[in-house]
Formats: sequence, structure tokens, C-alpha cells
Amino acid sequence: MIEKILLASLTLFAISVAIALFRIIKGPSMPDRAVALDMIGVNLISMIAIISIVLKTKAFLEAILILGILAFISTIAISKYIERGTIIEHKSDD
Amino acid sequence: MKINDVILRTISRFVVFIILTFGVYLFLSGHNTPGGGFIGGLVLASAIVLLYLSTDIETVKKSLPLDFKYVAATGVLLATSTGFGSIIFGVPFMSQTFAYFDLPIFGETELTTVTIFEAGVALTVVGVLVTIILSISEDGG
Amino acid sequence: MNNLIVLPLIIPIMVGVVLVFLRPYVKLQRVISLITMIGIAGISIFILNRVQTHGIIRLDFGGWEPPFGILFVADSFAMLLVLTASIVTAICLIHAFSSIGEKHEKMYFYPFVLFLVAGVNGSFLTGDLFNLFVCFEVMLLASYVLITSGGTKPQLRESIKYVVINVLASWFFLVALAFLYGTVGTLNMAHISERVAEVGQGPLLTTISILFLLVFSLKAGLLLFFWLPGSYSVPPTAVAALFGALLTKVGIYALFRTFTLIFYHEPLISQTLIGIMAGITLIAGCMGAIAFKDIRLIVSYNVLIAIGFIMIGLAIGTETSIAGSIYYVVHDMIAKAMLFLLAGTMIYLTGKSKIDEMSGLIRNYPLFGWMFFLVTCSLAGIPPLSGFVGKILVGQGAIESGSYVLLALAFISSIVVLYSLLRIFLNTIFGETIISLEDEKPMKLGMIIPIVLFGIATVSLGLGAEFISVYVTDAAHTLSNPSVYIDAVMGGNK
Amino acid sequence: MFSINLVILIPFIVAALIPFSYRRFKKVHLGWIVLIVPVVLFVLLARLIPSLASGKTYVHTYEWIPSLDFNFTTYLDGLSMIFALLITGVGSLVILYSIFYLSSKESLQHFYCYLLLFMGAMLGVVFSDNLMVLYVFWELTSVSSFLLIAFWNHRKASRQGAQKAMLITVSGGIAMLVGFIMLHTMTGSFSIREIIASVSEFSDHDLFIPAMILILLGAFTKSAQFPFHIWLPDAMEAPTPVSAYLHSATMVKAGIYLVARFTPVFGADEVWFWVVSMVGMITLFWGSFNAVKQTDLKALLAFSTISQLGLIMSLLGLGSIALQFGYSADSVLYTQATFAALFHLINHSTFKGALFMVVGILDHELGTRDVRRLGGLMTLMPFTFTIALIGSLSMAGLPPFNGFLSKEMFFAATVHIMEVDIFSLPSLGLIFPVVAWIASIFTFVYCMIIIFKAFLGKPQQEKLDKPIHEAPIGMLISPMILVALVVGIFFFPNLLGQYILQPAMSSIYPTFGDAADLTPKISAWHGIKPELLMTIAVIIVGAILFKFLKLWKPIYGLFSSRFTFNVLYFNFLASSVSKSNLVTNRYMNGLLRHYLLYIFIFFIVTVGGYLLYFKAFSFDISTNASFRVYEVCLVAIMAVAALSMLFAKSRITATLLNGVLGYSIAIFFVIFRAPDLALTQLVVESVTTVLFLLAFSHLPDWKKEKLSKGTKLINGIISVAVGLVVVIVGLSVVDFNLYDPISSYFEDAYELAGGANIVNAILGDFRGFDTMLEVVVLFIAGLGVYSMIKLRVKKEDENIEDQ
Amino acid sequence: METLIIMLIGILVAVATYLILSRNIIRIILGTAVFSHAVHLLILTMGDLKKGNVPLLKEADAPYADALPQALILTAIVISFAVTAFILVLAYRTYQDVGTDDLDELRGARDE
Amino acid sequence: MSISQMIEFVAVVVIFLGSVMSVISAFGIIRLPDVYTRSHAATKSSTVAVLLSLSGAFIYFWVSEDFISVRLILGILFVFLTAPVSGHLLTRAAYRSKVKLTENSSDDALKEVLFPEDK
Repeated sequence: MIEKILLASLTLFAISVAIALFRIIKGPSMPDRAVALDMIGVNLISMIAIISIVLKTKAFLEAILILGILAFISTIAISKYIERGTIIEHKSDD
Repeated sequence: MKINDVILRTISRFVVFIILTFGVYLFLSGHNTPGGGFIGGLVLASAIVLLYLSTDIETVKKSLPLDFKYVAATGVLLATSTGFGSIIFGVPFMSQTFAYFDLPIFGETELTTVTIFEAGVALTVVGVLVTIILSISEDGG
Repeated sequence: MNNLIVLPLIIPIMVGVVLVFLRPYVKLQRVISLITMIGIAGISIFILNRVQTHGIIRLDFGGWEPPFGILFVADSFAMLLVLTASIVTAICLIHAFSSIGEKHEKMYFYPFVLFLVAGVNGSFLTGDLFNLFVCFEVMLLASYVLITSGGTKPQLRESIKYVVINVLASWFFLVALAFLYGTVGTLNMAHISERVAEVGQGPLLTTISILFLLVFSLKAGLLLFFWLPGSYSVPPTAVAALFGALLTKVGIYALFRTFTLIFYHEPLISQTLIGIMAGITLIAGCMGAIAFKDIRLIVSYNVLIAIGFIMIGLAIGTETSIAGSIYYVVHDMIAKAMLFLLAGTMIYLTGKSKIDEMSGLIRNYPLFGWMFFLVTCSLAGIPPLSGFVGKILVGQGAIESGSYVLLALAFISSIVVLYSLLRIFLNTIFGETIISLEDEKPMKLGMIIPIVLFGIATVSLGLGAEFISVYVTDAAHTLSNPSVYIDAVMGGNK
Repeated sequence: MFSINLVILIPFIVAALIPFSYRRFKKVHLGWIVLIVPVVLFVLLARLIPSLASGKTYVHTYEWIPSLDFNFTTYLDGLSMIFALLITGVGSLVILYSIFYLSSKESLQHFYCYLLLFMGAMLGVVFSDNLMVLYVFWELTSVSSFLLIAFWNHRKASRQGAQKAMLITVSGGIAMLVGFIMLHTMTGSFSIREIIASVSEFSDHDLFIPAMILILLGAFTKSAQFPFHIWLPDAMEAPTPVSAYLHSATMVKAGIYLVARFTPVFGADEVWFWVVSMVGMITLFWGSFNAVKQTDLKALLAFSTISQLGLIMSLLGLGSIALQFGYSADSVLYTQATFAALFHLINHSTFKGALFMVVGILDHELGTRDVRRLGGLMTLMPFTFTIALIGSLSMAGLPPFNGFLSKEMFFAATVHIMEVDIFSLPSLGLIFPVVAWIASIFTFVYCMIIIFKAFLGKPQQEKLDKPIHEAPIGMLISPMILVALVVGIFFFPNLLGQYILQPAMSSIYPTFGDAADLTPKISAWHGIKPELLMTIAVIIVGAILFKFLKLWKPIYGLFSSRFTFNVLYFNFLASSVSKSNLVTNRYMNGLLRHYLLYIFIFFIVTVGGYLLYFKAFSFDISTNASFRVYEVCLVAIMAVAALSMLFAKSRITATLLNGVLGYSIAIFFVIFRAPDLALTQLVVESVTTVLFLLAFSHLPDWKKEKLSKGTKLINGIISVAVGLVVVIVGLSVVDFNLYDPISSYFEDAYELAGGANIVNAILGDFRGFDTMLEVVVLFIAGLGVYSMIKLRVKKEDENIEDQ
Repeated sequence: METLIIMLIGILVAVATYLILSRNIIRIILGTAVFSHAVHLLILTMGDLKKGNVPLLKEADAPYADALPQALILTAIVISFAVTAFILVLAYRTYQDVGTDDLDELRGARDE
Repeated sequence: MSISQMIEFVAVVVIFLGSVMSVISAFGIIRLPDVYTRSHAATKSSTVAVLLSLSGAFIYFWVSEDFISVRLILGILFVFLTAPVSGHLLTRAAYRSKVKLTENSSDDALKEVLFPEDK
């Protein structure tokens, strides 16, 4: 039972990843895509958590945190790129 | 156009701290759980990258006055010299040893030469990643 | 004691890293890197002799017995190549001192060369297929950097092609490795050989062997040489010489190793296919060598001819022909490096690169001119220079096994080599001088000395072929009897 | 007792010393120093003549590469003695002559260095018993001849002549080498003596005929036999002493030597007989025929040399028939052809050497060799004329000169051969005397041209740059010695026959018992025989033809100048260059896409082709692990993400899609129980994305690719095929389950390496070496990126290397 | 599962091949990146999938998944990262100096 | 069914809820008209989805294996901390790169502040 529900939610998450992918492909604007990628990252976090339960292992909990961190970093990078064209500045603007 | 990054800077200061801690944790725990030199190094490096992202090169240089090429070189040297150490001891190259010690605070702890090796790996990864990213972003603008 | 055989790899790496710290001290970097290479040559000679007395030496890293750990295996073939590579590098370094320019030297030129050597030596020595991949990558990345070092337009243009094709080759290597691991479940080359022999090299394993053939041919420039002429003609002279001498040889080594040690059961592939490929390479190389007027291109296509020739030795596959190929590899490393140095120096002296734009250099630089003549003869296999012993043995093997087409191709190719190089020689070295004494650029001592050293090497390798014949014979014996290698690796601890 | 090896080495040693010491001899002409070498060698060798005549031979071995059976073995017998005497004897005379011919302003150190190099190499060729060593010296003669021809390398003609000579002779040498290797394969020996001793064991071997043909190729190219003769006229660009020495007296005779040396090996074969004698005959005719039309005296002599070499060659061919019959009283008759060959070899060296030197004198003193500008020199240059006259008449085969004797013997041999009733000679044998006779007529004609056009008639001072005057005495000494020999041999031929030719005959016919039987008595008069009649007819017809030369000379115009072998040679070279350029530029067109296509096609054809042809594929889904719906979803997501990368309109989209791929792979790593991988993949993917973004700020956005439909289709087909091949092989590999992987060993990681994370234990310990190198790879990449960005060429720094 | 993954690998390889055959340098680089993904998956698939537990001795019990391919992939990932970084920089340096990112325009001077 | 099993079940249900949440937000991403609204859907709802699923996992591990995972807590915290920031950055980037608002937005107050020249 538990496993079935878990698999169902995994499938649901997979579907939302698929939908987000659709948004990445379709666009239309760059921020749209970035938003969708961010969302994929977040959904993957949930998936890893669920798979950990299914596999009954704690080995992947680090991956969750890492994915959180990295989704954040890439989002920042992408948004800066969209906004300014460069992602790391030489000097502070202030 | 001036860009105000107050939110980003505030939050990233905090987040960088988390990531750094986590990176060190990953590095240390690698021998028994997922992690190790590579991943630790990568995570540490991404913390530094986040610093760059949220502020700028000058600021980071002030607070972190390191030449990352030398960091990487030190790492490689460390990694290779653990191997080289075995030559001195007359055992096959890259022989690693490990032993368990009862340390006062940490309890029973495993100490192994692999850790030194992994430290070298981590340093290299950090050094190289930051070097690459810095070189590109310093270039031209 | 066995730890000795890791030194040709680890010393250049460590010294290279140390040199990174010594960045501002160019003179010190020069001295250290040269001493390192000479030291490695010395070590190689020692190991080579030890292999003769003690048999194949192996080193299990970390003490993990094969097939579980990684190991280095030093047999005569590998050590001969390591030795030659070290000597060639040392001499090329001397040339680099005066030709490469301080700007490059400060940009870690010497560390990169040392890393390149480390990768090359590692590839020769390793007994583990995945480790071979990693060593390849060490070598390749260093070569990527070296080929772009300088950052001129043609360098960038050609290096993109070079890098993309090599990256593709690397990934194909991984695909092949994955398939091999999927079938035989091991990475140690001797162990793979055992398992392949045990199950018999069926169609599937042969398919995988073709994949390896593809990968190593890309590296060796056997048939799939498209990256080679362009990328060898752009880097600075000393680098081009190193490339011409070392890079393709690693691929050739890998082909020899895999197709004599592991996949030797299917002559359709290991002989027919390689033979066809070698033949086409020879023809293409010959056509390229006479097609162009740019010295660097002529020289680069000459590399192809040598590759074809060496691979014919493998395609024939008798012990004699393999011995011939080994002689020829050693000869080619020396002579090709010399040829590249000469071509580069010629361009440096005249400022031109087309053969019809220069003339009469022998009047300005007599020693230089004669060295060019020497290398022409040497590469054309004119005795008693180094090329001819290998040529004869390959021919002998071809006749013994009745491969007359390959025989004809191989021997005709040396006429084409002669023609292509004579064309350079007669146009540029001989003829009316065009450089007046005032305009004459002085020949730097650092440029002519390495060339002369190579010249001495090619003469003495020809006259003194007896000195290396014992090693070559042993190497060929090991290659044609896989069990020798396998016993040395799998047969208990040493 | 000195060893013959030393004889070979002395010239090399002296040659090697010259570049270092020539500055000391500023006051003396370098030639005087060098002259010592051949003179000493000649004397040393000459002292051995008596012992050789008594049937002794000398063998000496130094080990060179014993493991390959390449040993420096010298073998002095009658045959090699003839050549060695020619080399050192003519060598001495030529050097003496050159002292006066070449002024000290020329780079004499080079000249004499090459000449000594050549002399040593030539001695090496004739003395070597080991085939490989013989080959070494053989190629060295080509090389030194190249250098000598190109001595005046600022002349384009010299360079081209040198290149042609080198290419042709080296090619022949390589063919010969293959022949030698085949001999070794058949006999297991590189020693000529051993091979000769074991002839009967391998004469029916499959390689016997190929080896023979290849070795003959070597001999023919070296001896300028038809159709390889084209290099010799061009080689006349060399200084005249060189032409006299290499290109008439010695080097070109190396081919003769080789044929003579191998007669005991191959001579009994019909192929050998026909090839050698017919090639010789054709060369004889073609050379003499072409000589007539030459206006340059040196070119005339070159063609005459070709013709004479053909004569000697054909004689050797005719003589080989004796081996067919074995040793008997009848067969001895046929050996006389060989005897005549050796005899004429010596005679030719004497008169041709003298003639070359005469031409050199004319060239040197008058500044031209063109017969059209010469004439009437007889009175003004009496000594030169005398030499020329004797040389020419001897060449034409008139008494009382040595040429008459050997020419007669030649005619006799051609007549004898008609009587043989094997090899369909009764019907074809007539060719030999007829061709010989016609060729002799032409020979007579061009000899007359030398005498009449250059020396008789009216002096044409106005056509010459320098006043006509007799040559200095120094230049005349050498040719005078030679013509003295020409006359001397005519009167005392049997001295030569007994002491020099007889030992040589026994080396060519080792199985023929007593060598004395093989040595006919040479006499100028032996009754009215066919040969004498032929000679008389030659003189009469030749005189008539010479008289009416102007009338029939237009015949030469009939031969189109577009189809000479020379033109063929040049066209072949030029077209191979241009064709190669065309072809190579076509496929090596600098387009990365094409290179990659070739590689992919190779992959598909070989891997895929083999797989399908040998039906190596097999797969079975039942052994697969199960799969879940969400996994299928993920697979679909990845597939879609990957495919839509192809259609992405902007690079960011593509990069993001690549990121999606990376992240999804990380999920698969999770599903497939690889935590470390998942972690690494996640971080690396993100960092890669950041890198892409960083690089994008320096790169333009991509434009829509302008690819034609066809290109896209090809790309598509190739891509699908590559994917398919990987899939099929992959499935078959999964199905191949014979071995367990070695990794179960690593499951003891905790005990073995103290790590509970197996992957990490492998990375840090079991395969720590990989990790170490991988760190190095990373380091190189980092450092490389840094240096690539920092190291730039300023615009003005770009030099030629960057074009 | 293996079949499914290998199909996926096939698709990835095909896509990568198509990208590599492009004229634009970024597409080529992306192609190599996709290729490397495919290769990593392939190596993993070659050790059997889903057989056994996470290869952490303290976390799970035997049998364990094949750890060797995992270690190999880890190495391969890092190497492919290094290569990608390098080639990216090479691409943009080329663009800076030569002024094009189109491989067709990078043919180079021809020698006739 | 024991208590722990009950709690496990609850945890799983929470996870399931999270997944439903996620799908809903995914629909938002498709259906909503412009990037700003879509970003709203993505960040807000998926944060909830992650929260739910991670908490579910946390509870599950706590109950079934008696294991309190610091990493999970950290993960939850982290997502909470960063998701708004990334959402903020993205929309700001969108706005500054002049991605158009949907047709039916009534007011754009920032426009005059940031892009006075566009007026």
C-alpha cells in the first residue's frame, strides 16, 4: 500500500517535471525557462526523498541538500545572466 | 544601472555558511557514507562560486586573498605525495594505511592516509573550479 | 624496488606541480625540467635492463593484487617507448628554451610538457584499461593546452577541431570500455585477455574489439587521421616536434597492446582490417606529403606515412614484423621530432613557410642544411641510418606471411617520403641563396644543438642497432606471446 | 695481413676528417691530399692480384648486428677485384684530373668529401658478402652520387638531375632490398657465398622469380638500363670528373657487378637469360641510337655510356646460358660471353674515362661542349685530339685498340647464341647479332661525330668565348694514362685475361671446375670469322651513314618529344603532385563536420557492419530488472529534453535542457543505487551550467543554422545509425552473461581499506591511482584555461607562423 | 529496465551525434556534453542495474550494487567536466580572436 | 496496524499530498498567462510540495528507522530560505529584461521608476 502510494506520488512528480520541461522547451521568455528549471530541481528533490523511502536507504539524503543548494546557485546564475548578461561582476556597483 | 542585491547578499551570507559546513562534512564523512574529497571539494567550490555570484570579484578577493592556482597545485602535490610517501616506506606506490585511534573528544576515530589524499583531491577541485570561473569572468567583462 | 616503474609518471607530475610555484623563475624552470627528463631517461634505462634480467616488472598500486587494483607493467616494449619518449622530450626541451619565448614559459609551458610526458609514459606503462583512459586524458589535456599555447588564430582554429575529435574519441573509448566491462567484467588487461581467451573471441567481443580499434586509430591517426595534419602544423616548433614524436605513438602502442594481448583471436580484424586501414593511411599520407608546398603540412603528412608503416607490422603480425615495427617506432620518434624541429627552425629563420619561397639555406646555415639531408635519408630508410632496420624486418615479416600488397605499399611509401623531403631539401636548402649575409638571422645555438643531438641519435641508432636489438627482440617476443605478459601479471606476487 | 674491411673504411674515415681539417690545407690543392687514398688502396689491392690469380680468396667478418645476421663481411675474389681496381685506379686518375679541373675557389672540401664517400661506398658494394651490408653501401653510392650531381646546386638543372638520379636509383635499391629479403626468406642467409652454395635447394621456390626480378630492377636502375636510363644524361650536370668517375667507370657498373655476382644464383633460369640479355640489347640499341642526335658532347657520351652498359649487360645475359648446360666442353663456349663482358667492362672504363676527360678539357678550356660550336681543334689542341681519337676509335671497335677486341668477342657471342637450341633461341636468336650489328653502326657514327665535328674541319673561334688553346699538362696526364692502357691492352690482352679476368670467371661460374678453361686466349686476328665480317660491315655502313647524316637525321623528328621516357617521368611526377593536391584538398577540406562524418561512418560501417554480418547481436528482455511507471516517465522526459535540444532556438534553452538531462541522470543514479554519483553529477552539472553561462557572455547567440535539407538528412541518418549501433551492441552486451564482474572483491572494503563506502574506497584506495591522475587532469584543465585566457597574441606579434 | 535505459542511451547518442555534426561551436560542445551523459549511463548499465543495495557497507546489507562502474563514472564525470570547461574557453577564445563561432568559417587557408 | 505504521502511512499521505501540490503548480506553470504569474505558481506551490514531501520523508525515517535526519531538516530549511530568493531574483530579472506582462494586467507601477526612457 505504502509503496503504491509512493510510486503514485513519484509518478505525479515525474509528470510535473515533464510539464516543467514543456515550459522549458516552449518558453517563451528566458525567465519562464529559468522558473521551470528551478521547479524541476525542486521536484527532483522530492523525488529523491521518496526514492530513498522506497529503497529504504539514507544514502541519498545528502543529495537532497545538495540539489537544494545547487538549484539555488544555478537559479541565481541564470537570473543574473538574464538580467545583466554577465553573472559575476568585477567590482561592486555601490 | 545600479542593481540592488540586498536580499541576495543577506541570504547568501547565511547560505554560504551552510554550504561550507556541509562541504566539510561531506569531505570528512566520505569514507563511510557518500561524499569524499571530490564531492566535498565540489561543494566547497560551489560555496565560493555563490560568494562570487552574490557579490563581486573584488569583494571576495579582499575577504579571501588566495591564489587558487596555488591552492590547486598544493592539492595535487598533496595527493601525489601520499603516493610518493609509500615509495619512501618501501611499499607499493599509493599504499594507504589506516588505523583506529581513541581520541579524547571524537571517540574511536579512524585515521587513514586516504584522508590526506582526499584532502589533496578536495583542494585541487576547489582550486581548479575557482580558477576556471575566475579566469573566465575576469576576462574582458 | 618495483616502485621504480611509477617514477616515469610520477616524477614529471610532481615536478610539474612544483614548477607551477616557480612560475617567475624561468631559468630555474628550464634547468629543473631538463634535469627531470634526463633523470627519467636514466631511470628508464635502468628499468629496461632490469626487465632483461628479471623479466617483466609489475607494480600493484596500493598493494592490491591484480585484477583488483591498478597496476603498472613494465615490459621491454613499454620501456623502450618510455625511454625514447624521455630522450626526445629532453632534446625538444632544449629547443624550446630558445624558441618558445618567455611569455609562454611563464604561462606554465614546462609543467604542461611534463604533464604530457607523464600521460604518455603512463599510457605506455599501465596494465589497466581504464587507467589507460585516464592516462590518455592526462596526455590529451596537456596536449590541448600546448596546442593552443600562444593563442594565434590558426592555432585556435585547428585546435578546436583537434579537441572536438579527440573528445569524441575519448567518449568512444568509454563506450568501448563499458561494453568490455559489461562482457568480461574486468579491467585488468591481462585478466581481460585470459577471460577473452577462455570464452573464445566470439562475434560480440570482436565487435567490441572493432570499437577499440576505432578509438585507438583515432588517437594513432590510423585511417582516422583527419585531425592530424592541421593540428600538427600550427603549434610552436618544439611542441609540434613533441606531438609528432609522441602523441600518435601512444595510440600505436595501444593498438599493439590490445591487438596482441587481448583481441588476437580474430585475424579478420586484427590483420585484414588493420592491414586495409594501414594501407589506406599510407596512400593518403603519401598523397598528402607530395600535395602541398607548406613545409609544415608536408611534414605532418609524413607522420601519417610512418603510422601506416608501423601498423603494417602489426597487420602482418609475425614476430619479425612486430620487431620491425618496434624498431621503426623508436626510429620514427627520433626522426620525426628532428624533422619537425628542422621544419620549424626553417620557418623561424626565413619567415616563410612555403617551399618555393625559400632557397639556398645551406649557404647561410650549412650544418642545418646537412641535418636536413640526414633526416631525409633517415626517414627514407636509407642505411645505415635508423630507419632501415625496422624497414627490413617489416619487409621480412611481410614476405614470410605473403602479404605482398602491404609489402609493396610499405616500400613504395619510402620512395614517396624520399621524394617529398627531397623536394623540400632541393628547393630550400640547396639552390641560390636568397638571404644576404646582412639579413641573415643568426642561428641560435639552442636550436641547432637539439637538431644535431637528434642527428647523432638517428645515426647511432642505425649503426648501433645491435645495442637495442636485445630489447626489441624481447619486446617482440612478449608481444607475440601474450602468455608471457599474462603470466607476469596474473602469476602471483612478485 | 690487412683486412679488406679496412679498405672500405679508409675512404670514409678520410671523408669524415675533411670537413674538420680542410682549412689547414689552404696552400695545397685539397686534391693532392685526397689523391693519396685511392693510390694507396690501389697499390694494396694490386699486390693481391697474384694470389687471387692462384685461386685464393679473402674473407673477413666484423660483427655489426649479429642478432639480425647483418654482419660486415667482406669477400675479396676475382670479380670484386676487377671492380675494386677500377674504383681505385680510375679514382686516382680522376682525382688527379680534378686537381686541375676544379679551381680552389670551389668548395673542394665538399667535393672530395663526397667523392671519398662514394669511393668507400663503391668499394663496400663490391666487397660485401652480406646482402644487407651490400645494400647499405649500394644506397650510399646513390646518396653520394646525388650529392655530386648537385655539387653546383645553385643550378636548377643540377638539382633536378640529382633528384631524378636519386629517386630512380633509390627506388631500384628498394626493389633490390625486397629481393634480398626474399632471398633471405628462401635460404635463411644473408651471405652471398652461402646463398650461392645452396642454389639448388631453392630454385623452385615461389619467390625465386620475384626475387630475381626485383634484384634485377636494382641492377638495371643503377646501370641505367632501358627504360631507367633517363637519369644518366641528366646526371651529366655534375662536374666532369664526377661524370668520368661515377657515371661511366664505376657507379653505373655496380649494376653490372650485381648481375655478375648473382649469375651463379639465378643464371640457370630462362627468365634471367631473356630479361638480362634483352634489356641489355634494347639499351644498347636505344643508347647508341639516341647518342647520334646529341649536340652536347657530354650528353652524347652519356648515351654512349648507356649503350655500352647495355652491351655489357647483354653479354652477361648471354653468358648465363652456360649454366643451363652445366660444366662441359660445349658450354665453355658460352662462357666466353661473360668473359667478353668483363673484358669490355675494363676496356670501356679506359676509353670512356679518357673521352669524358677530353670533354671536360674542352668544356674547361673553351667554355662549351656543344659540337655545333666546336671544330678544327686538331691543330690547336693536338694532345687532346690524340686522346679523343684513340678513345673514339676504340669505342667504335677499331684496331689497334682494346675496344676492337671486346667488340669482336661480343659479335662472336651473339653469333654463337644462335646455335643454342633451347629457350626457342633457334627462332629468336637472330635478334642478337642483328641488334648488335645495328647498334654498332650507330656507335661508329657517333664516334665519328666526336672526331670529325669537334676536332676536324674549320676552327670556329667566333662561336667561342675563350681562345682555343691546349690544356695544361696536368689535365692531360690522366687521360693519357688511360689511352696508354687502351693501346696497351690491345697488345697484351692475355696478361689481363690471365691475372684479372680468370679469377673473376671462376667467381661467376663457381661450379665450372678449372677456371683456366674459361679463359680463352684473346687475339686480334683469328681468321675470317663472322665477327670480323660484321666489324667490316659496321665500318662501311657507318661511314656511309655518317657521310649522309644530314639526310637521315630528320628521322629523330618522328619520335614525338611528348612521349619520351623523360617526359613521362616528369609528367608522372607533376600529375601525381597535382592529383594528390586535388584529392587531399577535397577530403581534407578543413571542415570539422566532414571529418566527423568520416569517423561516424567508419564507426557505423565497421562496428555495425560486423555486427550485422556476423549476427553478433542477441537480446533477451526477460533478464532485465523491472521498471516502474515513473522511471518510464523520467526516460521519456530525458528523451524529450534531448530531442528538443535539437530544435532549441536559443543557446540558453539548449543549455537548460542539458541541465535537465544532467539532473535527470542524477535521479537515475539515485534509482540505480549510486549515491556518490548522484551527488557528483548534481554538482558537476550545476557548475557546468554556470560555466556555459559564463562563456556565453563572450560568445554570440547562435543563429539559425543554414543547413541544406540534404545535409540535415545526412546528419539525421548518421545520427540515428550511430545511436542504433550503440543500442544493438549494448543490448547484446547486456545479454552476454558469462562472467561476474570482479567487484565482489571490493565488498570487503571495510576490512581491506577501512572504508565502508565501497565507491569511495575504490576511488581512494583500490583505484586511487586513477583518482590521482584524474586530479591531475582537472589541474591541467584549470591551469590550461587560465593560461589560454591570459596568454594572448598582440596584433603585431603575429608572424608567419600564423598565416 | 536495461533495455529501456539502453534505448535512452541510444537516443542520447543520436542527439549528441546530430549536435556534434553542427556548424555552431556551442552546439558541438553541447553535443559532447550529451554524449558524456550517455556514456555515463552506459557504464552504469553495464554493471547490472538494480541488483543489490547501495554500496555503503554500514547503510545496507549485501548484496551490493556493482561499485566499480560507479567509481569509474565518477572519474569519467570529473574528466568530462574538465574537458567541457576547457573546450568552452577554447570556443570563446576562438570567437574573440577569429571572430566566428561557425566551424565552416574555421576551415583555414588552403594550400594549392 | 501499529501506531508507527499509522504514522508511516500518514507520512506517505503527506508525501502524496505534496506530489499533488506539485502537479497543481505544474498546471499553473502551463496555464498562467505570463512569467510573473507562472513564477508565482512555481515558487509558491512547489515550495509547499517540497515541504510536504520532505517532511513526509523525515517523519517516515523518524518513525520507521528511528532516525532523525539533520540533513533533511537542513534541506527543508534550505529550500525555504532560498526558494523565495530565487523566485524574487527570477522575476526581477524578467522584469528588468523587459519581459512583457500579460495583456490584462491592470497596472505596472515600477515601469516609470525603472525604465523612464521607455515612456
